[in-house]
Amino acid sequence: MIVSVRVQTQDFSLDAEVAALTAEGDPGAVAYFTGHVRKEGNLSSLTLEHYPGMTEAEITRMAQEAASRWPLTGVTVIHRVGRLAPGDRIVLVAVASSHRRAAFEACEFLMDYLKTSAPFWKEEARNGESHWVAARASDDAAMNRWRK
Amino acid sequence: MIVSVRVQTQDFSLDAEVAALTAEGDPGAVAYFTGHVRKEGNLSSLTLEHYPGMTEAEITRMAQEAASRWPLTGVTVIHRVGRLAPGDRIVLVAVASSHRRAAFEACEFLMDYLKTSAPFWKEEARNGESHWVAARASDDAAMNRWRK
Amino acid sequence: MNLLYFAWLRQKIGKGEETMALPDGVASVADLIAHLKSLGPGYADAFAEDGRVRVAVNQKHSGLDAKVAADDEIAFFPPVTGG
Amino acid sequence: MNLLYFAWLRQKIGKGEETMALPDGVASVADLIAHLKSLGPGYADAFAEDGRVRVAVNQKHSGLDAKVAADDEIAFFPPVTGG
Repeated sequence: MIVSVRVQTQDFSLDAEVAALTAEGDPGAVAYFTGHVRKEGNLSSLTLEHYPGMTEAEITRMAQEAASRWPLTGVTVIHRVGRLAPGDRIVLVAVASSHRRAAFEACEFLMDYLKTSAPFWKEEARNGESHWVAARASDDAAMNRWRK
Repeated sequence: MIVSVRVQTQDFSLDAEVAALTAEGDPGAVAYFTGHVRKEGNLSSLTLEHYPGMTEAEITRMAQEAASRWPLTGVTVIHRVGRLAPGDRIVLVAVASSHRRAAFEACEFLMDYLKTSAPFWKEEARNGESHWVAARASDDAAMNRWRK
Repeated sequence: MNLLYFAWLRQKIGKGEETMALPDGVASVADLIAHLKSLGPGYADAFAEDGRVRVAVNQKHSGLDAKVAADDEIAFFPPVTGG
Repeated sequence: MNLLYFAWLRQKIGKGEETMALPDGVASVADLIAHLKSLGPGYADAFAEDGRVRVAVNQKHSGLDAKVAADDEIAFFPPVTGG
């Protein structure tokens, strides 16, 4: 199985990532998710911090857990860090499988996992002031759906 | 809401489609699906036929139904027709929302709908012989999950 | 009425489209299929198993009991396999 | 031991990383937090609400009762907000 996990400051190309993800195996189905910085109101920027080493290891472990639950041919996770502007893409999760339901479920599982377990922290700048984004109970609830 | 529905012979750019899809509204979440021609064994090509007029109208109706069920800011559906080679992309469904769960569910709903209701037919060429692909009961079962 | 045939129905009948006056005694899709079956072996083969044929009247999925009229567009096709 | 602080813990404590000998009497994460709180107002503020702080021992999510040893990497951070 292809597993590609990257934490990076630069943006990514969906077309290039999908070409790489589907190069091996015979996936008929690819499900993706991208998260984008909100453009609402007074948000001027979002800065993302992570725990180098642990973050990549956690996401790779998540990808392997997904592959143990669903029949997957590949997983790509790219998470950006550093300063992002409204509208910028923050994260990509792409999952390839021979079954579309498996691709969708594994993609959603990985997003819920990223939101609740991967060590990233968001700091928002609004009107010249910065504050750390609080974790949301709804994300924990989403993750709890997947507990065995 | 942005609704873009196209039936076309040429391939598409995911990055360009997502840029267009997220240009309006403030979607924090975009869920996508692409279907790919299998590369397995002796499949030499796949030819897709559709019902011009009805196909576009059906998909647009599906997109509006999705928007009535989930809070969406945009839907893009591109379905290719004509002769495709193994590994080629067949279909793109992309759904933008402010809520990731809504984006995932609406994307999966639209794929199930496309598989069971949009007038497309696939003909496979193998070893110099062509045959029409049969509809699958599992696709009908997937669609039945969404009936109210 | 304008009749359209797709996929293997088109191949069995040998054409994708034809225009036809509303035949006498035809009021529903089921009546129309019975009439078409009488037009030749290609038609008879295409409609041999009614359960495998789907129909759209004026571009809307319809059932065998749907009414048909002289100016309708009526399409016959196998269960769909897109996506 | 190597200690790491992220997000607002880093800001309150005023540094992102420090090396420290295993303090006397410290055997668990809870012991370590109690010790750190005694090191100054920045630490006391960072750990004022234990429930808001998460910990990883050697890059694995851990609880307050996890054991700590002299050569561990121990990270403190708020609930995560990526994705």
